[in-house]
Amino acid sequence: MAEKDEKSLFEAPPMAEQERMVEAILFATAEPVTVRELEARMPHGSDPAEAIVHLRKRYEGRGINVVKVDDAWAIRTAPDLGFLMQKETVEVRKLSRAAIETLAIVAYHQPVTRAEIEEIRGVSVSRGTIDQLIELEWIRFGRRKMTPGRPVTFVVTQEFLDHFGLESARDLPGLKELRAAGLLDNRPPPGAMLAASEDDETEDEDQSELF
Amino acid sequence: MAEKDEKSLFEAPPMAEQERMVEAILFATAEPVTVRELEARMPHGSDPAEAIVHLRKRYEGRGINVVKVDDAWAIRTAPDLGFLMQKETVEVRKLSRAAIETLAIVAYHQPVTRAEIEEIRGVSVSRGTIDQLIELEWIRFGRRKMTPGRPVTFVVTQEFLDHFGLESARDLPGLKELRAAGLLDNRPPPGAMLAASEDDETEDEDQSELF
Amino acid sequence: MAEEFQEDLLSVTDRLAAEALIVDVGAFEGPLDLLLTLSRTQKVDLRQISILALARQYLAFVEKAKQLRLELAADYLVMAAWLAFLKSRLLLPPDPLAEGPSGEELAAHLAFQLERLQAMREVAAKLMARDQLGRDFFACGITEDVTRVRRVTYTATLLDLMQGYARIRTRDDFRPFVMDRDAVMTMEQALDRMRGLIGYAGEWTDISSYMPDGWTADPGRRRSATAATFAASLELAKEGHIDIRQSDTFAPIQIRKRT
Repeated sequence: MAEKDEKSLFEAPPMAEQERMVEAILFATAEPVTVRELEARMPHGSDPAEAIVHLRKRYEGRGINVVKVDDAWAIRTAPDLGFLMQKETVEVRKLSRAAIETLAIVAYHQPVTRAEIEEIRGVSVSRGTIDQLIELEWIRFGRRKMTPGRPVTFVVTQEFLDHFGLESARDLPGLKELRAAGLLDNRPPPGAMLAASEDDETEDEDQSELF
Repeated sequence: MAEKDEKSLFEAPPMAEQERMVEAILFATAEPVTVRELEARMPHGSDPAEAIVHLRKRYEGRGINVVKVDDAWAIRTAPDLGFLMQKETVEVRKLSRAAIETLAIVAYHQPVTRAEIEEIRGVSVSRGTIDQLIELEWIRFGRRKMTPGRPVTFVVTQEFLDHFGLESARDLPGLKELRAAGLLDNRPPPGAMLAASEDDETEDEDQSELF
Repeated sequence: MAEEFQEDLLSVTDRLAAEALIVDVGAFEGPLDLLLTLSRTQKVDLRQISILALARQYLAFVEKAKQLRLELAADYLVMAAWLAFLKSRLLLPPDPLAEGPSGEELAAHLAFQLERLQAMREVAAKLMARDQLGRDFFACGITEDVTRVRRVTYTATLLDLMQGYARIRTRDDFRPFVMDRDAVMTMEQALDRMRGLIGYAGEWTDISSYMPDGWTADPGRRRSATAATFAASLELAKEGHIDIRQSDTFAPIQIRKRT
């Protein structure tokens, strides 16, 4: 008797019930929720990954959809209905051309150092551009590069993916074509020897202090 | 001809489409929405009242329901799933300046003793500040230092790294990089530029070491 | 003969194009941006662009700016010097004994840089044209209304953390705002100094000999003084006071008074 009780205590709820739970949690959370978080919040033994598969199907073609963001899930309105939502639209701060290009370079070349961003744009990254993108939570610091000086790198965030409706950074528009064309290669200028690249590093680091 | 065009221009979308629209509006709007408001936002000739009837039926028994609030409509999580929402109701407060500074010192100098934190901050660290950071699971006790008295040290935790989106504490930007990103406005004292940049280098390499 | 004729033809159209560009030189984000705009006038795929023609166009632009007595930032002049060098490398038959990368290699890299910048601009536009959260699609409007458990937690952002650390580590440095010019030589300072000295420079002299005393020992000061002296030399050359030459990449830069 006691054994049976204990068993039922740990038995996972039926899949239909799990689906309801996932639906409620995703609805109530503005940020995307990972499967691991779902697991932690649902009764023991639940399989949120499978529940999501069902739920996603259920919302196909509806006014709101279940979308994947990185390794997490969220409910978002269907993009074709945006015109109904004028009232809800929050005015997004206009980004400068420099900020937009810097953001794109981080997204497509990540992890990327400040010096690499400057090399691609051909101008120095102004103070505040990086700051603004960090504040928007669209980029963050990544691993340090294993090159002389061990410079910090930048990568894009889950918020960035969520904002632009991307499942992962692999879904960036035109990424495959750019890679195929070799435009994402880190191609050093001809004749740049190891010594020269080391020089470059220090130069780039100190630039803001010199001028 | 013109009349016919005009008519088709104002023809209401099919009911299934109207249902999608109501679904998206109710989902994205913070306040409950009245039928009159829905009417104003949807294409001319729409019948939101009927769409709501369909929508309400569709969500019967689901994890989220269409509910009536006064004379308006809203989507809410099913009442029986409230137990899943407990996590959403945490009140979030900004960490105090003393706590942030203490946390920053631990992150940049770990493992670090309490005396060392006080030396860097220039003021004594209150017991409560350390306790708070430990309770948040952002810092924990590290190894004892091999110095007289064998004082305990503090280090940051995996939770800390997760919260701040860092892969390791070594990825934290150094002073020079903070300055380059425009996060640090004052310049180094005269003549200290070179010495400082050399310092930074060692700091980056030996972040764990106190200087 | 034919080559010469064509060069003249090119430079006429180049000059016209340059004149149009000069009107809004402020709109360019530096030499690479300008080069990319210039390359569009060739109306070909960026992969088939003629770097030689582009170098001519750019030099025509700088020439025109000079004639109009327009102030061009130093990096535009540095790029002009580099392109002039590249042009000569591309026109001369390759010297098998010459060290360093060939003109073709340098040109190919510049073409790559232009193509890459162009590609980044295109994808940036594509990115911003995507449906965006809070503009085209939306998250749930309410934050959950269930209030059963209230737990207070504290939060901070990475920015708070870094600013906090920066605050402590620089507290000792803090004082009323003054410009620290101790280890930094401005172009104006170098210009003042060189104007006084240039009268004596009848013969070709290495510009390193114009470096002020006390600025050569410390690497930081030497670097700043070198940059300032070089920029000042370009300025003096632009004003027509001096001639400037360099025999090869990384060879000493020499100047003399223009007579």
